[in-house]
Amino acid sequence: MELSTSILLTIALAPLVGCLLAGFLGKQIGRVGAHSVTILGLLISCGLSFYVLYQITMGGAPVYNHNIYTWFEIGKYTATVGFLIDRLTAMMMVVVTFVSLLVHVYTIGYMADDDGYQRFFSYISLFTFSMLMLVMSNNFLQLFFGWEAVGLVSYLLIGFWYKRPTAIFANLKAFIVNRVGDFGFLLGIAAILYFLGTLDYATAFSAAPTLIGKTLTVTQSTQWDAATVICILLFIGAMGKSAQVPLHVWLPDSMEGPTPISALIHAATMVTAGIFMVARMSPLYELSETALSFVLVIGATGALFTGLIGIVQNDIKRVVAYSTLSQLGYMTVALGVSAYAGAVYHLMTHAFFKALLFLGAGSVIIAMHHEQDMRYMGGLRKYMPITWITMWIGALALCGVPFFSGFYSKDSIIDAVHESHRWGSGYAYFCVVVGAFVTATYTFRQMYMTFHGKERFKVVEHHGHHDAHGHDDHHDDHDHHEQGVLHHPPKESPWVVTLPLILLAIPSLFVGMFTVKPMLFGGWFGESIHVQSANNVLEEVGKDFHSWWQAGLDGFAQLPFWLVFAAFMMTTYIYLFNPSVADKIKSALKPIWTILDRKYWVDDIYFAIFARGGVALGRMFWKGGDAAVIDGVLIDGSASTIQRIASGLRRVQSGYLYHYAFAMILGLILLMGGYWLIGQ
Amino acid sequence: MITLSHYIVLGAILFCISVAGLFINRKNVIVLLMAIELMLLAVNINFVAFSRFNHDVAGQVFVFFILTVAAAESAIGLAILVLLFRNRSTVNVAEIDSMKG
Amino acid sequence: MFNHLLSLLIWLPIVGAVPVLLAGSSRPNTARWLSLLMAVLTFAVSLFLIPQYNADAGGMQLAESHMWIASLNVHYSLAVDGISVALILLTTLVGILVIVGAWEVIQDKPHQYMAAMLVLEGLMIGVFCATDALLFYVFFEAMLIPMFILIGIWGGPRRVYATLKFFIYTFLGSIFMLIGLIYLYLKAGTFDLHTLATLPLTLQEQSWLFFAFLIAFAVKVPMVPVHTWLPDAHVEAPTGGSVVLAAVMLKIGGYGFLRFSLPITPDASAHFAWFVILLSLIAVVYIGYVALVQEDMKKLVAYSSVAHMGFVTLGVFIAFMLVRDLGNTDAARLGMQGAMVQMISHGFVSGAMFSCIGVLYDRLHTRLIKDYGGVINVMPWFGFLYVLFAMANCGLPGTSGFVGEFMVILASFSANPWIALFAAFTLIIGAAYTLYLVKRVLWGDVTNSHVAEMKDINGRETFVLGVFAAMVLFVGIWPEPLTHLMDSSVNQLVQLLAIHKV
Amino acid sequence: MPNLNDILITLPEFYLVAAACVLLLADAFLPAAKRVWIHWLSILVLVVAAYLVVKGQPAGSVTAFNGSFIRDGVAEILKVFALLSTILVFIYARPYLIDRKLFVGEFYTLTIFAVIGVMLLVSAGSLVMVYLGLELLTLSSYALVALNRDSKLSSEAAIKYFVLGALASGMLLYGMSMVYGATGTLDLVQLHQAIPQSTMPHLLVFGLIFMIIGIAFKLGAAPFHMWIPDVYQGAPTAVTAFIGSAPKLAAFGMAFRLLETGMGDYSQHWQLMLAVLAVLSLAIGNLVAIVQTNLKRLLAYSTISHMGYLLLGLVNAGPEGYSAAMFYAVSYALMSTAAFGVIIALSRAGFECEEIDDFKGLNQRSPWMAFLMMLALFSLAGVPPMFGFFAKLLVLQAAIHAGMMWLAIVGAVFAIIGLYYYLHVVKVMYFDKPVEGTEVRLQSDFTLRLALSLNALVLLALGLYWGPLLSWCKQAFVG
Repeated sequence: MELSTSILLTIALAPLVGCLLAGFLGKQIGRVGAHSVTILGLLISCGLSFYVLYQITMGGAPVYNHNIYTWFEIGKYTATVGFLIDRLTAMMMVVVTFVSLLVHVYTIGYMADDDGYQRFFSYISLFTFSMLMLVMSNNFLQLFFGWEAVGLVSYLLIGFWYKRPTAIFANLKAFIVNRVGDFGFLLGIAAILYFLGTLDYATAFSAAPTLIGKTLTVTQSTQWDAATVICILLFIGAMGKSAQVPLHVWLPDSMEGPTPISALIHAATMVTAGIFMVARMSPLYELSETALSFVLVIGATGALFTGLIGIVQNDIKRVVAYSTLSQLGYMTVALGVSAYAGAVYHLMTHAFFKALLFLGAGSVIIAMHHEQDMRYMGGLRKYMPITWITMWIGALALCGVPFFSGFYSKDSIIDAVHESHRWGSGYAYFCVVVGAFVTATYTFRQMYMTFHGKERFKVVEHHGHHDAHGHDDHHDDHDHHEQGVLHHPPKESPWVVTLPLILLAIPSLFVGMFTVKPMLFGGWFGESIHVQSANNVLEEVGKDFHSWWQAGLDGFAQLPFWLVFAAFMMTTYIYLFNPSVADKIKSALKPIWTILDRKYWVDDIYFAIFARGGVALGRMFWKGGDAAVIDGVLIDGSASTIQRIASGLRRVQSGYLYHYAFAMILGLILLMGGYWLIGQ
Repeated sequence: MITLSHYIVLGAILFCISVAGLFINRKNVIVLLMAIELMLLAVNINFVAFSRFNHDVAGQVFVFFILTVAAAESAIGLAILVLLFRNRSTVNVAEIDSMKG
Repeated sequence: MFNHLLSLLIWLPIVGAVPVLLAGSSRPNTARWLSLLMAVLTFAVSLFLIPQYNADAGGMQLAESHMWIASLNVHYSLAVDGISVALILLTTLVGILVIVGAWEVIQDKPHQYMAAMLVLEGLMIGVFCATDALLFYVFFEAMLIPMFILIGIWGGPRRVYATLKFFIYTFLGSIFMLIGLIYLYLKAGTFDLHTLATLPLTLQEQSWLFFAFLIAFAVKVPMVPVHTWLPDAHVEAPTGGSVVLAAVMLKIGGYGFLRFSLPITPDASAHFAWFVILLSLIAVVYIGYVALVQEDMKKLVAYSSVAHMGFVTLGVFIAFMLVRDLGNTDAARLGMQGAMVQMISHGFVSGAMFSCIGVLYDRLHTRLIKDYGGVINVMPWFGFLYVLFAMANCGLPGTSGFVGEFMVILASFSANPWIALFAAFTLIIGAAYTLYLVKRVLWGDVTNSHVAEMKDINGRETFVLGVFAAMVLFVGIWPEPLTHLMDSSVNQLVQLLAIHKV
Repeated sequence: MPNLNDILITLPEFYLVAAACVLLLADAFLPAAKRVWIHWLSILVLVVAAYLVVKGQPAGSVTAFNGSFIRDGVAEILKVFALLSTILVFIYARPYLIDRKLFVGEFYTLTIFAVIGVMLLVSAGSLVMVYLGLELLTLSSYALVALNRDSKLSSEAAIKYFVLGALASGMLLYGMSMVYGATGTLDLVQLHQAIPQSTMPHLLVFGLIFMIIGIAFKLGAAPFHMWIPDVYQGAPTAVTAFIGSAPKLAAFGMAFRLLETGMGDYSQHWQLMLAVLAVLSLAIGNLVAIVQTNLKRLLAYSTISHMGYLLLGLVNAGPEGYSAAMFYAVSYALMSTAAFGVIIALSRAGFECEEIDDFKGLNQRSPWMAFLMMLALFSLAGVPPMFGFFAKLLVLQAAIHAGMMWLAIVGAVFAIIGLYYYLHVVKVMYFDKPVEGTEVRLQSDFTLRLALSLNALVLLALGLYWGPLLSWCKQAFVG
């Protein structure tokens, strides 16, 4: 049966209502009221999302594609707001609402004693609404709306603790870097309107074949292939939103935001919007080998090199952040080889285990009293077992250890790249394989430094005024009390924190086993993803896939697993038995370590060129152009010239009669002379 | 034989003298008044000459008007001169420059 | 009433100014309430335009025409099309908001302030109604007088320089237009715009006239390089002055292009479209950078106005390219429609931004960014609205700021991708200067004791900003009513573009 | 032989002469206390004269005394407005004169004689009449300027005015003599017919040049403007107000009579000359005004520039241009009387409110006066919707129609420069804080205030509805 519009509207708007209530009536309804309304809203839309997913997959509901209202209608161009619900969308809706719901619950514990409690709930509900608008859209306009709306919320949430200078720097940076992507994205949309004359997905995709052979006149001599232009422009948008090299710089800084949103926005959902978008646009991307190769190379680069940075990080959240960058690289690589299903599948599994890792990290941070530096942790496993175990599950999933969800998604991506013959796939293969090793290295390093080894913090019981500065040091910088010194021994977090961990650990562990066959190789996505048979690498991979059990066993025999295992042995030795080696290696590989520590100097270069350069340019234009030339010379200059002439002329009026008379004679002569000259 | 042009030239010369008197003289205002009279005389010569040679009497009538007005004019001129002398106790043209610019 | 609706709209506020003025400085509150009453009445009357004007039919409606100067064949003739209606509604709404906004802020001679505002409102409505070139010119120029007074009396320290600059700059622009109009009159024997539109002119004549009009309207819009009066005027003007200036007065420049350059000199406009487009793009990029480094909030917003108005001129003149060179009338409609929406939207956004700055100024009596910081800590509600308007200013979808720019960029891509590229640059630079401003003013810890003492917005300010916010969101979320109101008129304009006079 | 008809045609003039003599006698016999009667009486006289002018106006154009006196629409309009502005001046003048102990009958009689001169000048049909009218006007003006016997400035202004005026009328006469020589007639109409047959074109053009100088001097067009600033400043403000209004109308009438009625066929010669004078006047008037600190002097320079605009109308040398120029002259007369009226209203015994700084913060002290002055200034500046704008519009249009686009553009450019100093005064009145200790005491005279308000508001009213006046002016020049 057909899905009813009202249900879909409810899914989208329930979080918005929660947001408005929590935001505008926060004072009146109080903390409990705030998190109740928002969580209620999320429960509704999450439940309905599951229902929609069920209807779409089992209930045999047809694809829903209708407009809600017309945004504008000018000539042959119309822009509307509407929903397109197919399997891809339904899956995204479930992922978004489910993770968001858990994060809402988790937040109750994490933000327990923060002043901006209501504001925070209002923000994350607003985010859920925006994200839903993005994934449920049936046209490019609404897509762009959601696209930018999530950017706005991300801006607000990164700067949530607006008193921190670092936070308000990070959110400005994030927004502007995203805008660079949106700049391309908007042009891509413009290109689509130009070539296909519509903003509606269905119409555009059905008209897509007409792009073949069309070109865009760049200069008199050069013509660019239409499809390539469109796809690359759109992908620039994805590079911004999904933090692909070279627009990745904002994501690590975004860790300035509270941990729950790092999990929700900067790991599970928003940053994957780019992946989703490219998968959604697969009919277009299939038309341009060039664009896909571009995607492939960008993704591969990100997958490996951002991962490397993760190895040298000491901030527990930043490690996860860099691993997110690298995993996004994997997804992008999958897109690049036309394995859209693989990308989206990894997106899903990643959403679960990466959210798990972030929330786990958050739980650790709570226990460590908002200490984020792993060098002051260690041996936490006996204090917080649940966090420990769940995080290990997430870690193994991330590394792609067989039978964990990550294994199925990631391995199939690696195989797909192996199968592909697209330009750049060789380089990509190298990157993703080495990436597997890198991933394992920083993951295990993180786990060991956090939970194992000996405790590198000391507990100084000192009573009395703990509550006094209890919640200040959430947002105030915590350097005013020395690092690694706790006032209580760390303890397991409350259930509102651990429950989400467990609920996320389950899918991280099992979701792969049950969904890999249909979703990856069963053509589960159906019409929503379009792959040309020539490019269909997943089909190739699927040929020697029989069952999740079989695949899991085979996994142990494959190169990626052995790389992971190597990494495991190495890190175990270094961090469990002989920590001193770490420093030896560090000093031995000083130059490399520096490069990684400075993040290849990318941020510094950007700051120098774009931030400082922009300001310098602006000052030059202002002082030089406006002030000096236009105002100084043209306006005030002419004014003062007139003044000078005037004061010169007034001297002619000397006050002497004979001068006056003489002037009249001059006039006489002037007229006569003029007559003689012209009159003749 | 004296032709019209002789009169015209004479008139022109007188006129030029009077004009010169107006802006070359830096001494006395009274000289200005005289120069003005001279100018009117130059004009009168023109009129009389023209009316003679055009056989038209109107010009000579005009001359009478001019003479009358000239009288009135010089009367007012002298009156102002007296005022001026009373206020500034000088009739030196070169010193009458309190308003300028 | 309805057959003299426009006259009523024009003269109600102007005549209404008299009793306000008579109330005198001795009875300020009488003056305030009277002027508010007048403004609300005018707004109420203007609302009748919506049912009275038939948007589907488009074209000039509600026409009135009386002989004004018989011996010159000058008529007092008024009429409106969809675009004028939209702009008039904008004007009357802003008219209320500025009077409420100035309520107790203006303590010195409030009656004169309010009266000037009302007169200004009436004259601006007149500009949007006039269909006789001379009548248009009279309103166009007469507007300067009240604005001159407003800036000069209630303005900041350098108000005299600013207001003289403003007056002479704009006068300079329009005097050449006057000469052009006289030339046209001598050819056509009338100032009636419709007749002038059908008047055949050689390309050379058109070019001269085009530049005569261009300088007049370029100064008003303002376009680079004749924009430098705007920052000064804005910085020195009282809040209400800035709001009216940005929200309505600048639009008159864009409106003038539609009423004069397009119909009267279509070929010259098409011929020089590249030039105007170039200037518009310079406005977007160059001014964007200039705005980035401003130290004065009002200056920053003023510069951003110049950049945003660049989209108006861009949208209008891109239409020429699209129609004449590519025959793509739909994209041309999109572009011009975008320009119009941008005008309305900018009216709300810039008006709101200046009102916000006014709110801050009333508390700290400084407009320098460095004197603020961490305002959000003490004024959360204000901060919320400020962020909203800032987002609208950098064209976030869902706010009105996005709609116009979106349409213009889409249209210009169809004309030439490079134009679109430079236009779209506003996404980056616009976000940069706006959010950099927000970062320095709003975020961060409270920087000084003065900020710490600031009170959050009171009911009056909430009303003003709230109305602005409502409009910004409404147009952003559902622009269809607005576009539909103007669509057929825009379409007719686009049809005009195709007509060659030579 | 003069017959009754001639008398009827010239009735207003005859009546005014008689009335003036009566006033003179009455003043001689009235005690000083009753002198206010003279005031009202002379106003009444002027009103009646205006009535006679309008009432007895024949349909077309009629002449008297063998064509030496023309009475037509042009003369009518100029006379009416000359009388009107004089009435205004009388009303403004009274408190001023009383304050300065200048409230004497001579002022009224001299002014009325000057007005008679204006009236003769504008309906002059022969060179003789032109000369007589001109002299009657100027001689009375000399005396008026010197009215304040104890003022250094007045006497200096008077002597400058006198000498230069005499020089100018001498040149005019010299030119007349040449024209007479070249054509053998003094009658303007016959002159017009005689010009084509003239055997001495160069002599004619010489005469023309000299006559143009006479006209330019009367108008105050550069470079024959030198007397204007000093006279405007030096004369008592009441007198300045008069000199600034009616004589300008007369000057236009004189120009029209001599150039059009007399030498219309030589327009190709004098058009360009007038254009040159116009440019010079615009430049000098507007530029030098910028640096003035004395308001009367500033208005003097603005007069010069306005005469430049008036010439813009004349260069058109056609009915359209003449009507535009006359319209301009009328508007200028009204504007300047208003401006000087405000100065008078603000000045009192011992305090000539004529420095621009005296107007500082006027809006605080007397908003209404400031408003009236603002109206006058914006009108002078030519900002719509004020009367002055439409006058400018018409002359610019006339110039463009005459094919002198360049001249119109020059006019436009100088209008911008001119705007600056008018705005400067507005700025002083509205934006500056008043100087402490120099509080403004308004003239309490009610008639002054009433007339002044009317005068200034008319500038606005005529700006909104000036059609009838224009068609009246146009009417005067058809046929």
